[in-house]
Amino acid sequence: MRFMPQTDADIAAMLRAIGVERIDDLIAHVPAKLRERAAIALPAGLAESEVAREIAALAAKNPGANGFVSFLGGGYYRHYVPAAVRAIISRAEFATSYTPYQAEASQGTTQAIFEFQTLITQLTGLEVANASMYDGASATAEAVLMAHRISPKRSRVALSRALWPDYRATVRTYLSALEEIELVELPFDPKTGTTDLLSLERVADQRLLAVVLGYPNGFGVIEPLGRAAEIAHGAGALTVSATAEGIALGLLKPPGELGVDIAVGEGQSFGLALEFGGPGVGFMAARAAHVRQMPGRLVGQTRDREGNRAFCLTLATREQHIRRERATSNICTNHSLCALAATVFLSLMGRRGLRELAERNVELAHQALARLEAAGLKARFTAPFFNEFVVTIPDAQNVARRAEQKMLLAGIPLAPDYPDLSDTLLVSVTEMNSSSDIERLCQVLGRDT
Amino acid sequence: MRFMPQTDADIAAMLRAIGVERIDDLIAHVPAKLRERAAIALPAGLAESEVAREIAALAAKNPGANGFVSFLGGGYYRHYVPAAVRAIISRAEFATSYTPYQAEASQGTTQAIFEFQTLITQLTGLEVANASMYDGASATAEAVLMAHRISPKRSRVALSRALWPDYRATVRTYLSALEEIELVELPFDPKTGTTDLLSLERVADQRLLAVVLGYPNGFGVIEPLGRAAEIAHGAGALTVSATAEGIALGLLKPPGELGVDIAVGEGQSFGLALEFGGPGVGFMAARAAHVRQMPGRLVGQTRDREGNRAFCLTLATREQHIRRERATSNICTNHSLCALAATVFLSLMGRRGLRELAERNVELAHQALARLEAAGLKARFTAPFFNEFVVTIPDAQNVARRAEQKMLLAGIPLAPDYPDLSDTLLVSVTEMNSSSDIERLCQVLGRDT
Amino acid sequence: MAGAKNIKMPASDEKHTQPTTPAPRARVPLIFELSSEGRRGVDLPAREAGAKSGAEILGAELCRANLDGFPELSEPQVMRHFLRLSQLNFCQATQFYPLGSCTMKYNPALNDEAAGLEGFAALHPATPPRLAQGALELMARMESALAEITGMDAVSLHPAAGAQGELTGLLMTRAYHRKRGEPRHKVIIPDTAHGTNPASCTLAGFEVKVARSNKRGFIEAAEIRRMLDGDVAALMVTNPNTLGNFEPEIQEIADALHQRGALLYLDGANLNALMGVAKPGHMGADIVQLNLHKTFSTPHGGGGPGAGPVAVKRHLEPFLPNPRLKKTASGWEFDSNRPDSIGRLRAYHGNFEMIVRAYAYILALGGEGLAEVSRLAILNANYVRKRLEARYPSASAEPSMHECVLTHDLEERAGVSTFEIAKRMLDFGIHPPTIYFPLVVHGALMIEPTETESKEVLDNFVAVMEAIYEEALSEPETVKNAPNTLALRRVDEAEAARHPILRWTAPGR
Amino acid sequence: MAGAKNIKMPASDEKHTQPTTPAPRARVPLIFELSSEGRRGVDLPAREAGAKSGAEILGAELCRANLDGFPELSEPQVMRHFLRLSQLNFCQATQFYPLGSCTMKYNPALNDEAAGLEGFAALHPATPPRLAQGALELMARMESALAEITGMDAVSLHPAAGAQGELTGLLMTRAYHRKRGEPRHKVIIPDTAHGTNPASCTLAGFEVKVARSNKRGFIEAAEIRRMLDGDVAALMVTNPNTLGNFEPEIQEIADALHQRGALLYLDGANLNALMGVAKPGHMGADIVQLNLHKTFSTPHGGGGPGAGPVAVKRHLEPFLPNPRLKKTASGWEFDSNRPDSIGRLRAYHGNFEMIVRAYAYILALGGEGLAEVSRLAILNANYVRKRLEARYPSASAEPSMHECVLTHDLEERAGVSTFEIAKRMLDFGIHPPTIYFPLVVHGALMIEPTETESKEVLDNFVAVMEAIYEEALSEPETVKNAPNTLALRRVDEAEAARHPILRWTAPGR
Ligand SMILES: Cc1ncc(COP(=O)(O)O)c(C=O)c1O
Ligand SMILES: Cc1ncc(COP(=O)(O)O)c(C=O)c1O
Repeated sequence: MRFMPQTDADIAAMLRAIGVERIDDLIAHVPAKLRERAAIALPAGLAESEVAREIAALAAKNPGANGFVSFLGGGYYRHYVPAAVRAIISRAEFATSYTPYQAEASQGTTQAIFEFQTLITQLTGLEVANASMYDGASATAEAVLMAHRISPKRSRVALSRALWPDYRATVRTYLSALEEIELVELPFDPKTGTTDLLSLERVADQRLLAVVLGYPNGFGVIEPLGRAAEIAHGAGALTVSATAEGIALGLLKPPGELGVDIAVGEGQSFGLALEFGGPGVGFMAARAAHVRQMPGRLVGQTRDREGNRAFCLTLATREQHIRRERATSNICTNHSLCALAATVFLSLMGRRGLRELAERNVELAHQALARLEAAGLKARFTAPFFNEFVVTIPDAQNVARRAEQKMLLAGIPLAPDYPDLSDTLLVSVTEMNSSSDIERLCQVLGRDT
Repeated sequence: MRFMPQTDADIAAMLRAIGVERIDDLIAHVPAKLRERAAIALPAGLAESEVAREIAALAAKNPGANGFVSFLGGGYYRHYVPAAVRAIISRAEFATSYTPYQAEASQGTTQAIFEFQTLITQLTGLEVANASMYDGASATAEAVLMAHRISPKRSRVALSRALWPDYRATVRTYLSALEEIELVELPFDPKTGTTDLLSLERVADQRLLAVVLGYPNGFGVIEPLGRAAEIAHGAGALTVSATAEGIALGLLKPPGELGVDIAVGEGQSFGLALEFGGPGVGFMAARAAHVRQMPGRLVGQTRDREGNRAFCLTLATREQHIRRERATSNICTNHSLCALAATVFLSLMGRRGLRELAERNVELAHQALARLEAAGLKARFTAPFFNEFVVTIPDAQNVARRAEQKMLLAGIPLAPDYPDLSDTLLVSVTEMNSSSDIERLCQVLGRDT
Repeated sequence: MAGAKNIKMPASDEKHTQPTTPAPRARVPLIFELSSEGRRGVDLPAREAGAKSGAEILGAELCRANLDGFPELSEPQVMRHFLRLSQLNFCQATQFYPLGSCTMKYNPALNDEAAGLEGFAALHPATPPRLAQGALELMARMESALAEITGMDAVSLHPAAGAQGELTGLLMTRAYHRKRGEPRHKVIIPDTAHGTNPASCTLAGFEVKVARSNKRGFIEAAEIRRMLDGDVAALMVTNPNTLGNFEPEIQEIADALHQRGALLYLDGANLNALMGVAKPGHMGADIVQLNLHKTFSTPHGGGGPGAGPVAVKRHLEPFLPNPRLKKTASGWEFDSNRPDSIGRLRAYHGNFEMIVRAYAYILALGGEGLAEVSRLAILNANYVRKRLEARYPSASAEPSMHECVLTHDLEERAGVSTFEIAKRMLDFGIHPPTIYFPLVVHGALMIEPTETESKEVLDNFVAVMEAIYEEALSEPETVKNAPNTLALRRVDEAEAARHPILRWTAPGR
Repeated sequence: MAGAKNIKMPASDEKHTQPTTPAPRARVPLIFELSSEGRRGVDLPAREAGAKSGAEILGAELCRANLDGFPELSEPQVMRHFLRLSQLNFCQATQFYPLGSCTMKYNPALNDEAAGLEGFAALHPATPPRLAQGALELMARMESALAEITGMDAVSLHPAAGAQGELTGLLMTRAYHRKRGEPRHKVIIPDTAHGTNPASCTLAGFEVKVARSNKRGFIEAAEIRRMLDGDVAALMVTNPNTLGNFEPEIQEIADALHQRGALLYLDGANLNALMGVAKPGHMGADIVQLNLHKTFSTPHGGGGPGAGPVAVKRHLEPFLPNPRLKKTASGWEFDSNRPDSIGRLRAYHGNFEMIVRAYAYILALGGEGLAEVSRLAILNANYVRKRLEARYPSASAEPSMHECVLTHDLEERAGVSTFEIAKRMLDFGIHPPTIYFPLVVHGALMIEPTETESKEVLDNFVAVMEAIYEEALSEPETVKNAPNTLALRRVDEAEAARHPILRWTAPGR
């Protein structure tokens, strides 16, 4: 078999060395009742060429990936991925190694993580960042758990309803086991699309553990993060910001500067392919004072015996393999290769490039909205937005479906998640959309209204 | 600009160090008349995303590459390329190094070439092989020139007319400068499709330098190479075999065993993509006695100062950079990375795999012919063939064109190159063709006749 | 390089060994140190003239000043930087990497290409399912393949990794008991368990009860029965256990649990031992999580991404995370309308890219091929164990499955620790096994060769291990100072923890 | 490693240098030595039952016994073998590689992906042009871009490499004169010429006449005029010449040639100096070949494949190789019906894959970007030359273009040769320049940094060169014994030539 190098002669020699006659003898101790039923009823193995053909046929059955003009966003964003990112993450040395337990044999991975951690602190304006989380949603949940470890006596978490539905659901699931914690949802202002800070004020008392806001939020809207943090801090609570569109951090004030204590987010925009939604890469940054409550791996700088700079996993006493049931998290395998992709992407973009990209996204999204308005549609919210916005459009779900016939993925109908936003479409515009794409969107949606 | 790292400050510092004010000062000595007109009237540079889109649009305008069932061969063959081949040849260490002039820093390249040379000697049954040539056609031409160096007093080259037209044309071009050499074409037997050996006998005298036969030939037919070599040797001439379908050597008697002196061929079947016909990779093997007349680079085994096995370029005194106008060839850059691909491919196939693949090709091609015959078509030739054969089909060119409408590339009409084979199609069947492909071929061609 | 002169490599038979000398390499500056103002690694398409800039549109109060300290490099520099970094790593593709419990097997080259196909790579997760039927069908086929392999009834591909799979399973356990109207609060875990198991229990709100393994390293049905009370929600166990041994009483234990209304959670990270040998479902498992990055060959990526599907018996199906695949008349759909579901643990539909790779792997091997995988993984582990027996005895007398846990007396005889032995292996170009795990074994070396390694590689490994043993006795300093031949000498991990430096800061700031 | 203790690396400023220590690595067995009977690296799809085997169909007399000695390995082994081999190479992507005359510039990552697109990779060369219009259009656009860049009238993408481009051009020269009814037999070549030039002349049936360059290293119009007679078919010259200097009398020389009915063949391998600076067409060139693997950034592949298009003036167009692109009403076609064509030099349509890459490069840079390439290449070369001037003076007092040729007095002062200096560079992780070329320069070091290298890399190179110079004086043995830090010590090339071993043979055969 092509993946297994043992020849018949090898097997015979090995069995001889072990002192048994058949491989079966090595598993004879497994209860016969189990062995007898263990055959796997799957078709015979295929040649590589056949596997390739089979998978290509499945890939071809996803017309949505190909030829459609798309304005889908909603937590996953269409950005150009430079070829250099793929060239680097496909290096066997990165792709086929594992968690850098042996520092001396893993300086490639550890240094890249150290660079990732640094980039995330620069983007978020905070002091420490970890080596990666699974995705933005689970990172948000972990941030809430971290806040709970920081303030174990507090019991209420205020979650903005303008956070992406998947993020809210994930926080809910992670918190479901902590019966002592109460989750309250903060409504959003139906006019502006920002989180209703008056209702935050109402819950901002000494029970309040943390408030969680999107930045931008699930409507693409830029939350008044600074004001929210002020309110939370006033009550001694922590502020968590969650960013699904990482490119926004190239332009917006960094969460740390606005008083945020834990900034988490999704790094998929930093050089990861869409891949039907996974893997993404969660990031998390916080104040240095809270580092020991952080979940996930951390790489630190140190020296080798001869004084050379070196990098290694550190502060592992927070982690499951040391701390077991008292660990800050159960995370073990994280999303290291995705963090590497992000590191390469951000290094390529650089200081100017990332900002320019962010500005371009803002520009195109606002252009698109202006043209849609000219075509008779209405923005649902008034607050400033980044590269995503909500338009009001009667019968949005059917409109979106009809647009598909014209090879257009016009946006995500919000109704399934927000019954109160039934006639709306969440439209995301990135640098991948040309003016003619926008024209097409306006024609199709404009005609339909 | 993204490929150039010089900042304005760098440029200023460098100019200062050089002692000039502007880059223009460095080229002031170039005649002004030239400089003034040197501007390049091409559009402004594009972002990577734009380049990607532009090239993808051109790639998409080649429907022949996609979705068609194909029976095209004619010197370039459709074989499955294992993904491991691509994974290896895309390694920067292989792809972005150059000719291994510095042995100590090129053991990867030199060892792989040594392995390639060995594999080619094993396939051809000869003693020495070079590091690669451009392609099968130019390797054939170089083989004739090599034969000429071996027997400088002889003046006639007999070329089988059953050799691929491109190969014959290439030999003709390479020989056009050598006015002393006469090229004669040996007819093929119109019944069997093999080279007419009686006409070889007629020219086999002391003027005969070499005879060149395809193996298999341009009709897919397996030439009586042993007999041809006997006749040539009888006259003191050399025999050159040219193989465009390298897979055949996994099954057929090796040319060296049949008396061939120089075996050349095209290695495209060994793991190279079709790429509209380039790059392929020429190979060349010969008897040890003739090594100093060989064109191209050679890698040899040696030792380093501490006695470790090492590899390096050797016998360079044959080459242009040492021998200049008396070199055995002008070849410098050859097709090293393609030779590496072939080395990986052949290593993966291995002893059994390559033979099995060859057998499978024979089997499928014969199956296809049998079914075509059942559908009323006729094989044009009677001699044994490998994976390619000629069928007689009235109005072949129009038939082929009509087949395209049915997403079928039925074969190559031979008429443009062989007016005497006007009603024929050269059909190549490989492991890439399923039974249902063959069925489709029979349906379409059968219906048309 | 000091110490380099001490190195004696074991004599090795040229024909039968992979090369063993490791690859010392250079240090590489940080990307920030290569930066220079004004460089760029990407260009954006030209802007339409006259449009307002993003900062103008949003207004200065929303915008940051700049990205201080962010690197500025050209594309060739970025490429060279990361390629050089890559050269500092050991990896499975180039080295023997018998990291126990991690199943570092060969990652087929095709699978990376499969995952990168346009039809997957460019597929947005919010694409309406009717335009993504290929992806949904692939997921559905993968679910049923995993169900067949494990002998379970239903599978969710949702979790991002093994540990998230564990959390998923434990939250389902919780939900299951609540739904039955008897919330339970404790989970039993053997003392040999992987660290993620207790951590996941805590995260799922359970109290961990540690079951002592017996002298043979096994958990006994008697012990479990003793610990079982109406508050025990489940037993969470790895089988083969972390000693690499098959738990002989697993079925009896399952019965005991089920009798008391508790569930058996089987940590399936060690499934590489079980395919075609014994199905978790038949052992009585109610829940299993699988690590696609282990048994199913998706690359480990320097620490992920992986994927941790969960498989369950029918009675737990309603609790599986959202969304579920559902077959409708018009094709595959996602269904989130499932009142008993524990909800979601991440955005969208799972680590789809890993699922594509793992599915390609399953297609390549087929049912019999997967069984052969486990058989050869078991053969390899037992061969290594036997060959090393004299110097590194097995921590357990029981038969090994796909990995073996060895120990040694070098600490006592020569003052040489397992840690130092591991570092010395680096000099021979071998990635060390997992060490000091399971915790119950003194100075453990947990060796998992996997089935994709040849006998020659194992023989070379044995020769290296023997050489290190002798060396530890004859010249212990060479071992204690290792690594001696890499770009770096021993890295000071204690210092890193004492004075954490967790990011680069511009000099002078 | 003996000698390793001698190594002193030059002090380097952490912020501003790329790492310089080279990467010693292990030796790797030959693939044949890793083989074992019965292994396989590929599986074929299952055969239909009952069919005759290929050997049965053809009969034993046509078939070989077996493939003796052919390797047998599994896929993981093949992968590991070649990955380990790769680790033994220096390459442009990871190292400074200033190999003069070879233009080792950065190869953009996108271009590899572009060339691998299904629409190209799966396009059979016999595909009817109507089904391959994208490929033909790309070729047509490439032809006109190269014509614009060089100031020539017509381009053929046919030749596989620079040397084949030379042969093509010279055969056209031959055909041109014959067509005019005056066959000519001599080609003038300067003594500084690249080896392929004289070799190509011979191959094209010309007698080589060597023109002496003057004291400044230039060919003089006067000298050419002196040599010109009615039998001179052409002058073949590189500009900038192999000293990296622009030939000042090139136009005058062209005029002299044309007056006598001879042609000017310009070897365009050095075009990286000329874009936006001076066009070969304006210099009076009748024929130029271009090396896409140099100026246009297609990767060098360890020695190819490259591509060597030829560009000509209108009067030579009829002689260009077959086939030519032709625009028809129904789109692009190939035209081979051209009676004056020299014919073809290879099968099918050129090294298309390289053409795709080079076209992507041209699109990325545009006209102004290409001009900037040459300007910065010139800046880099002059900077290195100036910085090294004190120890390694330029072989010529003339201004350098994109490369500089240096020399030194270490042979006399310390008995240290250029060859040894080059080997010592390897210890610092730098690929040496081209050495001993051009032949007219004593102990030449021909340095072509290219535009894609940063000032920091050049500064580090200068520091290394200075250090080697001092070291050659203070401890010459370190230099003479180099390399000292690589996996191998100095390789014995003389031995290889004395006792050629050109293939592996099974032990005992
Ligand atoms: C036995 C065992 N269980 C659980 C895990 C956790 O899996 P993951 O790292 O994918 O979260 C691992 C792997 O690290 C393991 O070895
Ligand atoms: C000046 C010069 N001319 C011609 C050539 C030959 O080009 P190629 O190696 O592509 O055949 C080279 C490169 O090696 C060169 O440097």
